[in-house]
Amino acid sequence: MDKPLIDVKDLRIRFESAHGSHEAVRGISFTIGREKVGIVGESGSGKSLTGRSLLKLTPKGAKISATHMRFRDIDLLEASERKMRTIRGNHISMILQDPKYSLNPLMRIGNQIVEAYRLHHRVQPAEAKTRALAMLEAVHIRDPERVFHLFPHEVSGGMGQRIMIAMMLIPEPDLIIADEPTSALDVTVRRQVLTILDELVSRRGTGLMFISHDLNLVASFCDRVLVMYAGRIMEDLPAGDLHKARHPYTQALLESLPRLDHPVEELKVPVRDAAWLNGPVYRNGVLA
Amino acid sequence: MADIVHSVPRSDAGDVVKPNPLVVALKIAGRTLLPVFVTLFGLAALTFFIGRMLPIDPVASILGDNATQEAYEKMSRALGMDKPLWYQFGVYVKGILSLDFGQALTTGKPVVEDIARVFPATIELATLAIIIGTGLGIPAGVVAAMYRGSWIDQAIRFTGLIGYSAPNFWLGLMGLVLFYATFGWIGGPGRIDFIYEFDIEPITGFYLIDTVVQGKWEVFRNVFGHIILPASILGFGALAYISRMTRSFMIEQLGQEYIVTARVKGLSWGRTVWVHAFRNVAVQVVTVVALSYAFLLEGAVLTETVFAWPGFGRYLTNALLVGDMNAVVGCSLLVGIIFVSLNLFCDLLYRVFDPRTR
Amino acid sequence: MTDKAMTSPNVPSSGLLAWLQAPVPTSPFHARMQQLWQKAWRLRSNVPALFGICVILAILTAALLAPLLATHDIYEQNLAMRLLAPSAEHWLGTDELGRDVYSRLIYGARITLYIALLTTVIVAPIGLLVGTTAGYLGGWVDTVLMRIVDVFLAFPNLILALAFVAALGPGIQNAIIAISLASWPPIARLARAETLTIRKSDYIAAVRLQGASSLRIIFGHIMPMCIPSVVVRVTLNMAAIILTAAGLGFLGLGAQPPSPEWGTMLSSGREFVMTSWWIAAIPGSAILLTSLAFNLFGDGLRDILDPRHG
Amino acid sequence: MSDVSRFLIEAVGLSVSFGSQTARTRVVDDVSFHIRKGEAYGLIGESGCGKSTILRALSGLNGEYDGAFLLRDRELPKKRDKDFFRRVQMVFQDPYGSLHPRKIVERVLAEPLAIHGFDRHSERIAETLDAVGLGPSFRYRYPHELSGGQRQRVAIARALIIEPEILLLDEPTSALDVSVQAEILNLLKRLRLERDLTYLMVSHDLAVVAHICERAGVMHQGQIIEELSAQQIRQSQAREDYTRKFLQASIEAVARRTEVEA
Amino acid sequence: ATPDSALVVAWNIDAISTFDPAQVGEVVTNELIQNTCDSLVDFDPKDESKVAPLLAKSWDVSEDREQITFHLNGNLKFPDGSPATARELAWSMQRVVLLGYGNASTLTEYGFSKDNVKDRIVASDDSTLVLKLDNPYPTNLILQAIGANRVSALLDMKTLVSKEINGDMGNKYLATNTACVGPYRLVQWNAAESIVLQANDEYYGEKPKLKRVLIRHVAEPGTQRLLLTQGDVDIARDLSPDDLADLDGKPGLKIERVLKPQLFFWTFNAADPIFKNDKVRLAMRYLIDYDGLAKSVMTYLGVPRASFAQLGAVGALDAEEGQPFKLDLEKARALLAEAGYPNGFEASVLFGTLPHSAPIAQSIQQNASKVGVKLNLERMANAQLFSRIRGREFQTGMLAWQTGVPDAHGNASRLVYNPDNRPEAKLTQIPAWRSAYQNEEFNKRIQQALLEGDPDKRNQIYYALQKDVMEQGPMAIMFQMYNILGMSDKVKNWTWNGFRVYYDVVSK
Ligand SMILES: Nc1ncnc2c1ncn2[C@@H]1O[C@H](COP(=O)(O)OP(=O)(O)OP(=O)(O)O)[C@@H](O)[C@H]1O
Ligand SMILES: Nc1ncnc2c1ncn2[C@@H]1O[C@H](COP(=O)(O)OP(=O)(O)OP(=O)(O)O)[C@@H](O)[C@H]1O
Ligand SMILES: [Mg+2]
Ligand SMILES: [Mg+2]
Repeated sequence: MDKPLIDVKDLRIRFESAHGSHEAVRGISFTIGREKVGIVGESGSGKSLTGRSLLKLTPKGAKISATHMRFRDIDLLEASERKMRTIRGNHISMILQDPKYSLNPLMRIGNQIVEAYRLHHRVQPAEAKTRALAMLEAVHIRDPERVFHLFPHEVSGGMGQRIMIAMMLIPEPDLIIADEPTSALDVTVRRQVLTILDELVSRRGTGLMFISHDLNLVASFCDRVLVMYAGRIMEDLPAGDLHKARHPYTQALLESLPRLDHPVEELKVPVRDAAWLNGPVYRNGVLA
Repeated sequence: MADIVHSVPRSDAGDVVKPNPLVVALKIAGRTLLPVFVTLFGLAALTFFIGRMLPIDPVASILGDNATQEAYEKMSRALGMDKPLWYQFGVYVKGILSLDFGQALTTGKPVVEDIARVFPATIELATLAIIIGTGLGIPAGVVAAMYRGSWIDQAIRFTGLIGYSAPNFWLGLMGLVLFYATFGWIGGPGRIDFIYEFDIEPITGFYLIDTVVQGKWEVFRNVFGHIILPASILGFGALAYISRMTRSFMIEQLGQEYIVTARVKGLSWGRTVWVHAFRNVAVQVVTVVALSYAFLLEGAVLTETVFAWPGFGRYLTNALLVGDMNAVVGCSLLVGIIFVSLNLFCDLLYRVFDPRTR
Repeated sequence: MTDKAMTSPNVPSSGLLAWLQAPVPTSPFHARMQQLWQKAWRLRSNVPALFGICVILAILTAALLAPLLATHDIYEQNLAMRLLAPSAEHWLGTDELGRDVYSRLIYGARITLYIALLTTVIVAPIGLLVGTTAGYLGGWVDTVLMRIVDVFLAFPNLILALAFVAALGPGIQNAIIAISLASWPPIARLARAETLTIRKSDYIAAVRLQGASSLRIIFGHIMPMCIPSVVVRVTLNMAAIILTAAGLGFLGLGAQPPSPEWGTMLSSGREFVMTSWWIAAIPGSAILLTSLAFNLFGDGLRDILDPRHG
Repeated sequence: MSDVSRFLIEAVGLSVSFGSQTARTRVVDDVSFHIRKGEAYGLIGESGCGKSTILRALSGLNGEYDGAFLLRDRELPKKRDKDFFRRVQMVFQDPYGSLHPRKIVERVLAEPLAIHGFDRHSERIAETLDAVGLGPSFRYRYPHELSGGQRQRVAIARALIIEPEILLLDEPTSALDVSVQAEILNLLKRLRLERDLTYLMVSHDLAVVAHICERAGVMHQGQIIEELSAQQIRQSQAREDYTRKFLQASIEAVARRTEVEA
Repeated sequence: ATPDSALVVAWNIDAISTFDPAQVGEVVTNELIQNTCDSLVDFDPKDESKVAPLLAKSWDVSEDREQITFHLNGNLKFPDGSPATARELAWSMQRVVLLGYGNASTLTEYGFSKDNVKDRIVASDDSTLVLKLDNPYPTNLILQAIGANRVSALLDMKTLVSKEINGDMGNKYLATNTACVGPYRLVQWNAAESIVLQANDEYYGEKPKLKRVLIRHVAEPGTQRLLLTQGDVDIARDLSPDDLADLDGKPGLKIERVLKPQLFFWTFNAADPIFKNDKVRLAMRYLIDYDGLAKSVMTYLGVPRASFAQLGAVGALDAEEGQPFKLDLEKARALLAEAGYPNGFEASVLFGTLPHSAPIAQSIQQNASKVGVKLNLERMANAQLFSRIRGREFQTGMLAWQTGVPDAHGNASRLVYNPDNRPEAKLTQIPAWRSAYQNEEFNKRIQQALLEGDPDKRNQIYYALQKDVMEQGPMAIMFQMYNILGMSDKVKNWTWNGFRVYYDVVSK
């Protein structure tokens, strides 16, 4: 892992509201190489915003600032909309949470995939279709030819999620941002989806930014974990070192999930400490 | 104006008896057609009873101000007004069923014939108007939604509102003063210049079509010169409504997740809007357009007056003002049928174009 | 919660502001006021809506203070001074009977707003009631109500209106009823569509599971959700209402001469369009401005009230 | 176990179908189960297997089912009466959708009190809020001013305020993040003990069900294919192939981490 | 631009519903009938109170004035070329009585009835028609009423009989056709759109100068004005007074006007407790600003007139004597006080959609308010106004009345004469009855004037009657209206009087 794909320093995202201006992301720095990086944290901690800011697709009112925010050598902050279009999909793409809402309801699934491919590759429709079918097969869809012609409402959640993955992977991007790609799925399907994602990413050497609130899941799946709380990265450590996590929040997150193999009378709940807001953060188990 | 709204048909799961295909087909037909008939019947009944309630005495308006009482009573009998109400209603319903609305008092011709004459003029005008209104209104609405809050949005909204709230007759007369009297760019009021009036053999009643069919391009130009201004003014009004509704539908769609997906793919904003979002509002927009169209057919009275357009709106209003109930009834039913069938048409569109309802 | 803590509120400049911005409301009233405050705050940056509000307020003020603002007696005729162009004496000229157009316009705001607003106040609840009831209860109630709506929608408005003169006699109130009668069906359809989505929501299921009656659900839970879009919709109709009122005027419905209702002023100005343009243009512009203001305000309302558009 | 009645709630031969005559599908197929007083019973199974449908049928939201529900051995009428709602309350999956967006917490809680004619509104509201761990400061807030976990607490408070005997829980935590889920699960566990409640809980998360319930029915394609105790779930002691696969999938993720940790 | 061989007219022709001379009563159709169906005798273009030959080239009156014998032109032909004779004329005139539409009263008033009409209107040979009267009416009056009127149109009996439906004597056919002897014939009529008259090649008299008369329906005065100024019509018939004022004197245009026998009045319901009082009705007359209105709203529309006999009619008071009133609030107040209303009262005024009604009504309302009389104005559709007035369901109302004869008797017999004032008499065609007004003495004087042989004596009776009626009558007559139009100066020889427009002499 020589040069990181993404290098972000001191990213801040601000919103204006009735209660004055409000910072949702407060000065975070991280890098992502050709690896699987998990971002965890409770709802509202700024995970999605961080992910979207890399594509410059944050909501209208959001004001982004950073010391730098680079994709390879391109400064994303400076990049024009035209430049961003060549980056989106082609170099960085994003799997959205809920296939039910994230696919265009009136467009056949195949066409949506083909569109994603042809945007960045000048090929004949027929060829694009072949590619799309191959991609559908790659995400373990049993009857690609049939599914190609379905509408989004005609596929199940698990299938939808796989289709999203196929669609986002087909242009062969360098980095994929997956925003809670499995939280709407039940355990069986979730496992399949993760396996596929893992396969594809490791085969191609794509970077993956995996957003979730389930620390246990992320830990088992990713190489590195960033723990976010209230717009800050509290902890940044390799997944393998999770047991060395220093921040009480991280520790509590680990304990908060009920486990089959480890019954407890009462689950541990992170007791949020106001001091965390501006308190110390940890990198690789040491104070940063 | 109204929003036609479509519910996804609710499933009334009843008995689990094995369905007979014939019964099912009948049921589906019943479910779509029965409401149509009920609506039409309701419309007919309402028209009739309201017609009898009107303060206008049709007999007096036929016979004129100085008719004798004897003549008055004779005419009253001739119109069947001395019979009990239910009997009159029966006669009336029977007439409707055989598409016979009787004679129009104002013209002395059968109402059906009158409508056949005035309606094409209005359809021609309204169709051109709706083409103008749609052709400009939809893009305007989409663009306004795309640049929501910007000056473009405000400009579109403002322009639209002028079309919506400026009185038609004023716009019409000013348009005439400007384009007809001052610049001489267009033909004046009326459907055609008198010189050409006898050059058209009525085939469809739509002058634009008739002239094309007959290859009379000179006449076509004259006809077009006459229709373009009133159509633009009506279209302007329709534009306002269509663009507003389009804007609001589009804004709703643009807030959806799949728009983000499209952009993540690297699609340009314009293409996202036009290809992805617009497709999802198309049917709703068609509904709005259809409804505007229906209203144009019914209610362009003032424009028709200013442009001396021998159309349906004026015919209906005039009939109403002189208490010509036969004509009023015929027209009302026609309007009702148009409304109901446009409703039905939009319903079908939903079924056909929205795969979720199939 | 976390985001509250992260907020850096503007330094409250007064007790009231502090109260409005307090993180925790202390009473229902307080909560409501805070809501209002937040909405007002969001409106702040909505220039068109603010413009709309200002214009509406200006018109309302003009209507209220008409006796102070008017420069002439609105009924005083002077046949020698008819059809004068705007001048220092008559700011907006005089009409066909030599009355001062400016003063009539100011007084006319009263009647015009009265018609427009009262119609709205009648139409909105009826449309709401019918739409929500049909949408919520569904089944044959829905079928019957929507057929009625269809019939009224398809019925030429002028005929309805005339029938009303017959039944009730002339007058502004009856004009208002007649216009209302023609304008409630679209509202009902809108409310029904809204209801169809709302009735599927969990919070409606939740009240049902508490044993709430249909009546309670419709009035207490569904209607409040439909109100914003209905209100917005109704503000869009203002111009149409004013123009319809004018149209009915000549059938003896609505404002009768010499009342300075804008629509009536407009239609009597029709005769003079070619010779004294201002007679029609002035009330026409007033209607346009009012309608524009209500529209801008309505759009602003939608942006504020309707989370889906926010 | 009560003397009067063996079971508090019993479902007998329950079937539910959807769709028009032409395309009718049976979503719940001849399901029977029973719950004792004070027990927590879980329904698990993958998405779309019919769990929520059973709950909706029991709660009376969907009156079109075949078979019967018995409450204390008495069959429930298809159209539930007020008394039923007094005794059985439900908490929905999605805390974002189950609170009326324009009503402050107090009004949300006051409504069931009014419907069922309770007295001491103000005190009861304060007590219940307290019981679900929300302070008085939440009383006058709108839902959008609350986090997901807080909303779910309000929803639970709404269900509890009329002191029902039975709570129907439809994936009460699946929309919440894990830390909040923990809070809610703790709360539910505590309340059951404190108030002697009976739970029927639906979830696709085995760990959650095992944490809360003593017993669970495993559903597959509209049928309960087997019933397991919490203990059996934890130890993957399943009879059916399907259940085993299902249990396997849930455990695997965790196992991998343990592997990494080790 | 308009063709040289045709006269193009913009006119509001909404009201046309039939071309049956027995039925029409409305202004536009009346004018068209007069140009498509010649009558027995004609109004003299220059002096409408005189009669001139038309179908009849001459006529004899019996000694006792009870029989008139008309000698018809010999070469009368219908447009299809078939000969037209006195027999068809007799049939046509009998038909009017037998059908019993509004125009029947023109004949029934002079003693013709369904029972006797076949004996009293007879063709003694193909070119001679004999009218037998029941009383010695003034011959001029009879010629105006019967001869120069729609009722003596010569209809194509054969065609009509062949088109007869349910014994309607061709009434239905005539709803959309004409079938008479006249300078023009109707070749096309699209209701509320256009009318085309074509010169009748078989016409016995001098052939019309212009081949065609095209009438285009244009309801909006502003539109008419534009068409006229752009030269797309030759004549605009419904210009608004202000447009007329504006156009008057513009190069290339001219304004033509002529007084028509139409009176615009304010009628009071004498059955109303307030308005049954003569003094009250008189007081109302002093609230009308005749002068002010004449100089503003009514310029180009009409002239002040308070007498029921229109200017130009036989027996009419002259302009000055026929309009003695002026706005006089003091006088009105005094009269009201005498009548027992020192503080005024409240009443309603109904009026229709005539454009000048509203300003006049408002002007009066304003003046009335100064003497404590509160008038509530109610505008309504004309048809509704007529229903209300005919049903005596009103307090006061404003409307117009047009007579068919240039003789004081025309209006006296309607606006004053009321033979039976009972509600159940339903003499709804008589405005005096509608006003619930009956004055036996006036009735007698009218009867007496009708049969008075000496023109001077007859005039004297009318003069006196007019003066009395102006004081007491049930309606405050306000204006006599103009026929007025704007015309391109290309049009030559436009000829008209109050009763008749002569298309056939117009040239370009
Ligand atoms: N359009 C917006 N306007 C104002 N604030 C916003 C907006 N979008 C997001 N925020 C705020 O930004 C913060 C972070 O949001 P974000 O969506 O990144 O959270 P998240 O970590 O993805 O949470 P979740 O797990 O619920 O998806 C939240 O506190 C939210 O309130
Ligand atoms: N109103 C309805 N009309 C038609 N089909 C329905 C309806 N409600 C549910 N279904 C179908 O019934 C099946 C079971 O639905 P249900 O909601 O009970 O599943 P579930 O087990 O709760 O799944 P999840 O875990 O996703 O909530 C699904 O296939 C669903 O598509
Ligand atoms: Mg997120
Ligand atoms: Mg479910």
